Amino acid sequence: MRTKECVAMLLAGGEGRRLGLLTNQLAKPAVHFGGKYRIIDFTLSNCTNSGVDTVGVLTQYQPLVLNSYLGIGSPWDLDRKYGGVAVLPPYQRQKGADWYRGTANAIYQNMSFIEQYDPEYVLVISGDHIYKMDYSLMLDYHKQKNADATIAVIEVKWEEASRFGIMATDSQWQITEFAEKPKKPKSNLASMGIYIFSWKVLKEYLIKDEEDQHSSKDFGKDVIPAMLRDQKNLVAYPFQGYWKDVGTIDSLWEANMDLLENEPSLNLNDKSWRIYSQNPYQPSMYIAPGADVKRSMINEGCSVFGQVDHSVLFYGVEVAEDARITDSVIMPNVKIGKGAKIHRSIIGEGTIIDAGAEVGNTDGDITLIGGFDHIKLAEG
Amino acid sequence: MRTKECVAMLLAGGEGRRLGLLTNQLAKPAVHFGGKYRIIDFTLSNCTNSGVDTVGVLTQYQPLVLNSYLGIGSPWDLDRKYGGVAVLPPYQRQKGADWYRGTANAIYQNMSFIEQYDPEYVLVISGDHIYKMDYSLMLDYHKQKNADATIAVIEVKWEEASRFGIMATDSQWQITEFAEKPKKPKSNLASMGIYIFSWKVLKEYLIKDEEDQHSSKDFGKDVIPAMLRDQKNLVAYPFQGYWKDVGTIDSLWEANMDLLENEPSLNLNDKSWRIYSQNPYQPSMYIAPGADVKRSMINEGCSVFGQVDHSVLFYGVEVAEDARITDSVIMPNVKIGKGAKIHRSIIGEGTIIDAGAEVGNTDGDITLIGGFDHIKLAEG
Amino acid sequence: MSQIMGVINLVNEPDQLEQLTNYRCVSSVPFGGRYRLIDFVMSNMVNSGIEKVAVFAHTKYRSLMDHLGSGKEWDLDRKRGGLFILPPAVDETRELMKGDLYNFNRNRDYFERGSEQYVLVTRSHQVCQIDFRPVLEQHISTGADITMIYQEVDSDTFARARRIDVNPDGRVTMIEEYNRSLKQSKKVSMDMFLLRKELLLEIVERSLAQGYDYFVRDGIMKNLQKLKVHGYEFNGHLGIVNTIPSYYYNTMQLLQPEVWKELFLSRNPIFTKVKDEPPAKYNSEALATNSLIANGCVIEGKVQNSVLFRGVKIHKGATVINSIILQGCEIGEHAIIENAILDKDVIIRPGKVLIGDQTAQFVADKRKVI
Amino acid sequence: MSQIMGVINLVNEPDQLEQLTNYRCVSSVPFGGRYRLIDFVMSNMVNSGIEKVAVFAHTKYRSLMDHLGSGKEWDLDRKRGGLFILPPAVDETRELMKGDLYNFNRNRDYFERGSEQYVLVTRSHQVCQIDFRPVLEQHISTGADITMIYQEVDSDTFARARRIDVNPDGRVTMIEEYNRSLKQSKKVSMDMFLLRKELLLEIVERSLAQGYDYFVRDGIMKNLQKLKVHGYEFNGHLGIVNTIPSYYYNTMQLLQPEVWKELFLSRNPIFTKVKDEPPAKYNSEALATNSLIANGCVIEGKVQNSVLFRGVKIHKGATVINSIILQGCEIGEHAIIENAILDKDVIIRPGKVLIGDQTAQFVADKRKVI
Repeated sequence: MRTKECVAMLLAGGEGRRLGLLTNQLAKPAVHFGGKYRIIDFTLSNCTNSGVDTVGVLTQYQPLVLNSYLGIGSPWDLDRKYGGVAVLPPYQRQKGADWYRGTANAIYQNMSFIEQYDPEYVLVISGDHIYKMDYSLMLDYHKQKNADATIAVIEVKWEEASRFGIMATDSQWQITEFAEKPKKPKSNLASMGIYIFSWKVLKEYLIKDEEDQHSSKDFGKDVIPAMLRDQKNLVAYPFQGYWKDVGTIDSLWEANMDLLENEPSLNLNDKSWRIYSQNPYQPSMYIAPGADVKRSMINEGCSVFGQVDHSVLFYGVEVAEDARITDSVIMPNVKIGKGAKIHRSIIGEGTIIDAGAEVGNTDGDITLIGGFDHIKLAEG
Repeated sequence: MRTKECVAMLLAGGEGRRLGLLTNQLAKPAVHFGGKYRIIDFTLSNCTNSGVDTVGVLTQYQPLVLNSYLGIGSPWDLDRKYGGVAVLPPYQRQKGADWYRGTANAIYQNMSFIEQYDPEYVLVISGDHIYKMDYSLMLDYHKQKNADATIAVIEVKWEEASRFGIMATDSQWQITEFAEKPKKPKSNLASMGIYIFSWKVLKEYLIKDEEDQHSSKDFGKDVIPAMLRDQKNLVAYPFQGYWKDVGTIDSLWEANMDLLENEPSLNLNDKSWRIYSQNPYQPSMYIAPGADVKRSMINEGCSVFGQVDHSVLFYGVEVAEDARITDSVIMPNVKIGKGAKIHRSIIGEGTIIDAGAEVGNTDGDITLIGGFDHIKLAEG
Repeated sequence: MSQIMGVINLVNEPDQLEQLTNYRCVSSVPFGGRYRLIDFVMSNMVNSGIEKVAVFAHTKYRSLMDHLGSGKEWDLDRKRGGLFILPPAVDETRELMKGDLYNFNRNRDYFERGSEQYVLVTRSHQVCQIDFRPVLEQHISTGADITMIYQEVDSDTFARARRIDVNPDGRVTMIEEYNRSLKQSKKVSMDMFLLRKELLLEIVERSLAQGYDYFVRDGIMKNLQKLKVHGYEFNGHLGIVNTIPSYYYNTMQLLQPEVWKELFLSRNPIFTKVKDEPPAKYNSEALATNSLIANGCVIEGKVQNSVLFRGVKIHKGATVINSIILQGCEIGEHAIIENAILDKDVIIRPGKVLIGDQTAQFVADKRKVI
Repeated sequence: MSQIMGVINLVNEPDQLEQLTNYRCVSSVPFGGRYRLIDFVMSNMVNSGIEKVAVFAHTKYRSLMDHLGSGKEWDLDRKRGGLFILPPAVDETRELMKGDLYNFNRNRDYFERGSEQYVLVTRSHQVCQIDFRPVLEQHISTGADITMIYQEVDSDTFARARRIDVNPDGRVTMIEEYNRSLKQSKKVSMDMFLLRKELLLEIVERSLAQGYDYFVRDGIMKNLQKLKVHGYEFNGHLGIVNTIPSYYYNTMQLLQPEVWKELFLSRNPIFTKVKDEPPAKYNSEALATNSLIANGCVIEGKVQNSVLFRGVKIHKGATVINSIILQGCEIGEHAIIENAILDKDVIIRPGKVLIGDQTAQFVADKRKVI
């Protein structure tokens, strides 16, 4: 059989506890984003646009929606005869059964999947960041630097640095230190959770790490530090551009609002780097006489009779007359009654907001309403 | 969304211990059969030929080969926009994670998969039998009998009856007794492991069974007996035709040999009931001058220079000059050297038999050689 | 399994769509913001459980082939059954001039191979949501030889369509040629015929043997005495689209929320080819009312009583009123477009003013730069 | 991403395949037990990393469309790139008579949209396993304007092919018309040309402007002085198949194990449309030697030096020698077939004897009952 130069392993097992109600029935990578997408669309589209056509998706938590969403990868042009998308849940072997016990263990358990393609490089990515990146350029860089591992990094604000894996590098971008969520960060170069490994080296470390009783089987906490200790050639790949971890309600809301700029820094209309997604059957959106829509993104299948300002509406949302929506994210098939008011909120899929009801405040914290809820008019 | 009248749940989790080396790396339903097929092809083809286009496949043991084999079901025309094949591995919920603890528990854990189609009936089948059956006729029968559950039955030899779930019925085929592997069978009507349930009734019993601490969560041992105790309307659906459980080496070998009759009772050339399968890229088979092939089935991609009698050859098998194969099943890509002799054997995928080597005996037990083995010429 | 096989007959489909069919056939004319005309009848067939559909293509069908592909979007990329695009045999060019029965005859194979008992023969230019299952039920219960679907209309359809007369027993007593005596009957044929396969093949054979080669004119109209032809009345929303006025009128009909809902939000979706466009984007100066807006649009100006297809860009200060703007058009800053139909990828330069009339729209050819 | 876009040019493809192309074009003639001729060049392109392939269809391409479908079997059902089947614009029937450059011109769109720098223009009737990547390497290193692939042959090819002369520097100095002076050169053009996209479009434009409309004859042969045309010598097994003798000769070549292995068992598979046939079945009286047998066959009689396509049934006592039996044929009991080519679904009644000559095979039309 033919080999693949580079195979991607996409970690999509995250429960995403900090997204609260949104991840009740859903793995985090399957959470809706940007009026049309799910978070994982961005990483998958990056793969296909970068020419990486073999992607193992490691699932564990609530995978039903994600599995059926991924299918064989047709929406991302990843339904390949050889390669393409493969969903990799934990499974039983003759020796027994194991759930994935950390990111490194998840890859370890699927070594036979990787080996069947006999790749030279393995790209490890996760399904919970919003960004556009050409992994083929990073691979070129990895080869040119003759690296054992390359980690994509981005400059973050100093005050936020302690939330990330932080790297210190020399002037050649060689990594000299790696600290997972340091209290006193030595730099503001944060790991984006995107790794390219030379497969031979990674395989060796995965096997070692698996044998280590004390390891938590995590890339950031165990595998990378071990490589650093052994003075492997680890280099940082500096990335400029939009990148956002949407792991909290606030950051999810913010990332949605970022799209509403007149010239957003994440351009979804770029035909040379399309973001692919499953397209449900929806007609064009209908804007009624008397409706007013500004600074917003609205998907097909919506009908708007009221006002929408600075908001993101997913497919099938109905906004009745005199309703007013500001600074909000409205997920698929939400019905908003006459005169209802919604401010600074994220409304989960399929929820019904009765006529006259009010949700959220014009300032302060973001209000989150879960999916398939029913918000009634407050009495009195 | 539209509903589906009948959803099929295909139990494909079996480890198949009695198939020994063949199921080392492979779930039993993925074992090769009939020169071209895997065992599960028969059940899946029955589904598509019966108009059942929604099939949940419950996997647990070594699912990698099976998952990638199933894909989205295109070979069986089960790649449907709505419905089609879905692979259902065990998964983690917010409450925790569970492996499947029996056939009934496997269905229980996937109730939400079934409910999304709002079906009236659920067809429960397993992926380890070889037969052709029109489930739509069984469904008609189920409706006509106004049954809560219908179990397909077949007459087996009396001496074998104690290996099966045995039913006693009245003259109207109403089931009066069900005994799992009885020592003294009261009838020779064996359950084929094919059930149609009215979903409402099954759901109720699955929930009850799940709560029962003493249940082994098995259809034959727990759910059916419980229904019988409650005097639910259970009927037997008598089936005539070829049906074989290929759970042992002997029965797997026998079922392969059954295909070699001049007029086999399982006709694979029937255009109105095709058995679908993934088709690897292989050229037509080549028969050399001097070769002799009789009473055999040979797949594409084979080249035969020697003698083949009463045997089944999968794709890519090479038989060198003067080699002689009798009464054997040769799985994909086996290479058989000059003058080698193979009798009454099953040779696993990719194995190499050196020139002059001998495998198996002309009578007695079936010899099993596992996959990717190398049989050398015995010394002296 | 369905007992019906579908035939979408594009041979000599009535076409007065002028520039819109310069480079495409009627069936592939874009309609309703993101569809092509054929999507409606294709989806109606699939939603009625029909699993085998043949498209008898005739001329200018390259964009149609691209649109339909393998039939995947309609779930018709099947091993058994599914979609069959049957082009004419172009090596015999004289045959292109012949009537549709000639094509039916060349495709006897398609009919003979299927196990379905009935054939539904339709055109591609009827915009509606129709379930063909009750039509079959009526067909069986009346014992008709042929059941044809019609609608009683109140006003002018603006389209080319045949009027018919139906007697109180439901039997069709007259079918007229296109628009010959427009006001005689309010009943308009929807050009959809259900009949047994054997009867269809018999009609094909008998008509051709006599030198006649048009299905409706020769096969049915001439045999109204001999054949029991029944009418099936369809009461839902109907748009017959084969002239520029009917194209404009029926597009504007979609701006009525009840029409939009009936056509698009029923439990039966209208399927079409997928495009990967982001949601429509409205900036701070957007002013859009009473319009249909598809994904990929960027609205920085004013849009009123209009239908915008995918990927249309309305620049700042531009105004679009009472217009249909097809995929990929760009309206420059401060341009004014009124009562217009712009075909795909038209570019309007900043400041241009194009104003048509309500009864005679301004039509711009594909890829024109104005 | 590949730098090459492929064009399989079926316009006026040389065709002397007689009955075999009565109902199909050269590219869709069945070959080698389970393939169609076009499978070879399609697979070669895909195996060389080419991700965008256009088929310029011309006439009788219905079975070709059915065979290629969405391109899925060649992994060419892609969102970006993939397979494009481009039929001629049949509404202008005079255009069918024109040369291929005219078609190239009508499809400028296809060329212009791609980001690929190079175009590989081929025919569909060359049976071989060729990697086009080294061709591109040589093309770049020699700085040629056009690189054409050829083979030096020892014997007669039995096919229509152009002979060429190549000077010691690798430059092509002469290209002759088909078979005009057969023995002058042993170098045979494989009708595969690699060139920059811009140059191709320039050739198209310039030639058409001068009233010339054949790519090889007018665009290349007439410009051998002006353009730097280099030859790329291909050394693998080659079968040029466009006459009945070449069809028979090249099919029989497949019975040499080394040819069969080179074509079919290399790491690069020849892809084709999938059929769900069971493995071939040999009963107790089967006697088969030196033959290629496809799945779905049932052998109860004698088969020798022959190629059987899918689903062929050889009944008891029947004998098939030195013959090519296409898909679905049935040879009745005790019939004798020798030196014959039977097209698809031919039925030979029991006891019939059909014997052709080694140099003039008996050819039976599709679906004939003898």
